[in-house]
Formats: sequence, structure tokens, C-alpha cells
Amino acid sequence: MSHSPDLSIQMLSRTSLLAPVRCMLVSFAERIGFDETASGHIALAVDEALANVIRHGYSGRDDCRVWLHFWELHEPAGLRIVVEDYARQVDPELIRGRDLSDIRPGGLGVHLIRSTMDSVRFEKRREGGMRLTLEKLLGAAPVQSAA
Amino acid sequence: MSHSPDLSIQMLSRTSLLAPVRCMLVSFAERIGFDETASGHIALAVDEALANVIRHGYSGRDDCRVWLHFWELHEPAGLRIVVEDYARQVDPELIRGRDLSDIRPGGLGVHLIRSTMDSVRFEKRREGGMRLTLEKLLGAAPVQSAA
Amino acid sequence: MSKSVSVTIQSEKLPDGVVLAPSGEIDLSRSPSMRAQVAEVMKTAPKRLVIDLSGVPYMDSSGVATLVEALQSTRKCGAKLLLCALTPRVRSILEISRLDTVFTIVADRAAASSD
Amino acid sequence: MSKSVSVTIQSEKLPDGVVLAPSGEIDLSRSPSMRAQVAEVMKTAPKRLVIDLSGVPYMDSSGVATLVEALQSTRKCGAKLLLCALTPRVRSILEISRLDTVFTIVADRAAASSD
Ligand SMILES: Nc1ncnc2c1ncn2[C@@H]1O[C@H](COP(=O)(O)OP(=O)(O)O)[C@@H](O)[C@H]1O
Ligand SMILES: Nc1ncnc2c1ncn2[C@@H]1O[C@H](COP(=O)(O)OP(=O)(O)O)[C@@H](O)[C@H]1O
Repeated sequence: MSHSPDLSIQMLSRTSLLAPVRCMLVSFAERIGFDETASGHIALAVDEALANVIRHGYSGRDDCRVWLHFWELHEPAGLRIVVEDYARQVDPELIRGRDLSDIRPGGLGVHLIRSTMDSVRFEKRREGGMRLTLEKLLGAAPVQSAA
Repeated sequence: MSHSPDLSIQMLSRTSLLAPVRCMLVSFAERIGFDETASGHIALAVDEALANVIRHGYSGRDDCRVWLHFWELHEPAGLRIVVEDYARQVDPELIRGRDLSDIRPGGLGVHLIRSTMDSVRFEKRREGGMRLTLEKLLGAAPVQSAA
Repeated sequence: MSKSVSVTIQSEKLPDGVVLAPSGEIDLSRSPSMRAQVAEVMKTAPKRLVIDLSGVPYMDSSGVATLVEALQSTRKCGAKLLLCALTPRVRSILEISRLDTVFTIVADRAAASSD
Repeated sequence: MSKSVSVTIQSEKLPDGVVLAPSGEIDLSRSPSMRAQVAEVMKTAPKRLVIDLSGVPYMDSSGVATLVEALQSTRKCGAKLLLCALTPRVRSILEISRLDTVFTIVADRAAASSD
């Protein structure tokens, strides 16, 4: 991350803030050149990531902090989003989607993030908490159903 | 400002970021209970404030920083928005709308901010730059044409 | 805990069941309210539950989980669940989740009330 | 400087002038493009300039400034400027700015082409 983000958000871990963040992100992605479908997928991925930080990382507490950073990427064009928290640390290997053929409520979030974004990386932050780095390029392969 | 904001934004002084911020703000205001018209007015006020920081404060440079902080207010219900910069300091007295009966392009921003928000305060920040504090309460008097 | 925001759901009686038409974006702040309202309706033992999604421009995985729960509880009672009038984003999330073939999805309320 | 984003403006010829129909939100990132396109059209010396705002859900004071400039340049040439099909937010900003009585505002393109 050589240069500073175009835009950063610091928010409380409240589900009522998911909608404002999605709205901002759809507009940001559309200005970069993503079409309506792709912008919607980007907003969905971030929504799922935030929902997981709130539910799993912070166990549903609404007074903790989450940071989001947004970059427009050039050559190739696209965007990068980083989600950071001070929540419970988990081994990145353990954050994975379940078998979709087992039809049950829940367990779709990580699948949705992986299938809508081109690059997804979870890591433990040295200072505590987790970091998720998402990237999506303009004109990359369209979204596929999760395998 | 006793408690920390619900949501804060740090952004570059780019006009392309005005739209994402407006979108976020409309959604934030609607969740608090403002109707479509009032939410649109809040987004307009912040849009005008940011445009002024970019044009007047930072002379159109697009690599400077602006901070926004948003609070939902309770008893009475409403919202507070603070816009901060490290731009040129101006005497708050000098930031005022012009006579509207003189029809010419420009000079409407401060009028729009004052007529759409219930409380508007410009001040010099001790650490440099300016701070604008805006408040709007739910169920306050409707917006009037600027006098 | 985060406050849950209530979802406005219109309902309409059918000869053999009920249509529910939620409106607004169904995300983690709203799905608990939708889940509660679906559970309430299931107590009336409908033979057919239609969920008209025309008023739902966006749904995340918590909304999808609510639909899967509705599917499971209708199956348990031998009732039928039909989804209708999906907006593009809602259709997309069901497709990515491979649930578009698990649910019975029809074009509109008329088709859902009479198949 | 911030990049200006171009506004898509459709245009239609009238017997005595032209209709311009910009689309999208007109804010500080877009008003320079709209200003340039209006100036371009004014070079053709239309007797009537109609700006159809049905595709503009939002406009800030920089968009309003562009309209005031258009008003001034049509007046200078003895031409007529008409605004039509205002969306609620655009009407509201003109009202707050006390410009709703300064501009000639009509309901739709038909009314604007023939008054
Ligand atoms: N931010 C996070 N912090 C901790 N654990 C997480 C996080 N995100 C995901 N996980 C883990 O990954 C699993 C799969 O997440 P997901 O696919 O979103 O399904 P669900 O949240 O419905 O269980 C979760 O059950 C949880 O154990
Ligand atoms: N953030 C700011 N920093 C410095 N000066 C400002 C700022 N905001 C407003 N002003 C001053 O107030 C005047 C009125 O602003 P405004 O009503 O928005 O009209 P305009 O920007 O079109 O001149 C500006 O011309 C400028 O001198």
C-alpha cells in the first residue's frame, strides 16, 4: 500500500451502518467504471465482511471499531478495499465457506466474498485484530456461482 | 463532543468523492428517520461544504485531506456533522452568503448550508485549518427559501 | 448488541395460504425482523407461503438465511414455499449461492398463487 | 486539480433552437462538463434553449451556477431559456436559492418547445 487511500471510514460495529457504507461503495465503484452488477457485488462482499467482523469478531457488540480503506487502482484499473478490526484473531485458514450442497441457513458469507472479488486475503494484524484485503479489477472475469 | 462519532470519513480533496459521500449521508440520515427531502437537504449541505473546502480552502488541489464525522443525536433526535480540514484559515465572519437578489452564477453555497441545517458554525481549528459543525434535528421547522 | 430495524412486510391472504411482501434492503440489521415475521405467519399453518420480493432491491446472506429457514419450516409442515418477483441483485445472490435451483422461483404473484 | 467527469447530454433540434437533456447528478465534478456543452450550443445562436432536467436527480450550487450562466448568455443574445421536467430535489434547490421565479420553468418538453 504505497499511497494513502482515496477514502477511509472508521465506524462503530453497528449493523445500522451497513447500508450507508454499501451506498457509498456502490457510488465509488460506479465512478471508477464498474457497472451496476459489479458495483452491487462489491458492496455485497464488503457487507458480508463487515457482518462477519461484527458477529464473529466482536460477538455482536455495537461499540467496537472497524476501519475501511478504499483505493482506486490504475494499470490495471480497479479497486482495493481493506477492512481492519481489533477483534478476536482467527487463523485465516479457518475462515472459509462451507459445502454449498448442504442446504442450511448461514455459512454463505465467505463464499460470497470469494466469488464476487478477484482477490481475497485474510490476515492477523501485528497490532491485534484482523485485516481483510479485497481487490476487484475492471473487466475481469464475471462472477461465477460458488463451486 | 462527549462521545466518539458513529462514523468518520477521511477523504482526499477530490470532487469525484462528493457523490459517494452524499450517498452515504442520505442513507445514514434516512436510518435516523429523516424523510427523503430532509435527507437530500443534509446531503446538499455537506456537498456544498466539501466543495468550498476543496475550491476555497485548498484552492482546487486534489491531494489534500478532509475529515468528516457523523453522530446520530438523541433527545432531541437528529444528527451532527463535523467537517475538518488543514486548509487556509479564514475569519468565520467572512464566510457568508451574498445577497440573493443579485442574480449571478455562484455565491449560493453558504446560503444553502444555512437554510437547510438548523445549526451552522464555522471556526478556526487550533491545530490549523477550519472546522464546520452542522446539526439538524428531526421534526424541526421545514426549510425556507433563503432570505 | 446492534438494534434490529423492523422490516415493513405487507401480507395478503390466499385461499390456501399467505403472501408476504417485505420491502427495503434486507441486511443483518433487518433480517431478524423478517425472520420473526415469517415465524409468526408459519404459526397459522399455511399450505402455501409466497414471498414476493419485488420490494427488495438488495439482500445479503443473512436475508438468504431467512429464506432458507422459511424453506425448511415449510417443508417440515408439508407446505409449499414460493419466491416471486425477484429483483436482479436478489436473483444474483441466490445464483452465486447455488440456491436458485433449490427454491421454487416464479415470475409474479399471480403465478405463485395458482401453480 | 480534480478531474472533471463528463456529463452525458442528449440534444434534440427544435425549429427555433435546441433541447439539451443532461443526465446524472450535476455536482462540482460534473458541472464543468455541462458548462462546456452549454457554451458549445450557444455558439450555434439558438433562439430557444430548452434544458430538460428530467434525468437530473440531484444538482448542487455549481450546477445552479451553470444554469444561471446559461440564462445570462441567452439573455445577452436575445434568446429564450426554458427549464423543464424538474425532479423534486432540483426544484427544491432552485426554490431555496430564490431562483424558481427567475427561470422560466415549464412542465415538460412539449410545453417548452411551443410556448
Ligand atoms: N471476521 C471474522 N472473524 C472471525 N471469524 C470469522 C470472520 N469471518 C468469518 N469467520 C469464520 O468463518 C466462518 C464462515 O463465515 P461465513 O461464510 O460468513 O458464514 P457464517 O458467518 O454464516 O457462519 C464463520 O462461521 C466464522 O467461524
Ligand atoms: N471552506 C472555506 N474556506 C475558505 N473560504 C470559504 C470557505 N467556504 C466559503 N468560503 C468563502 O465564502 C464565500 C461564499 O461561499 P459560497 O456561498 O459557497 O459561494 P461561492 O463558493 O460560489 O463563492 C466564498 O466565496 C469564500 O470566500
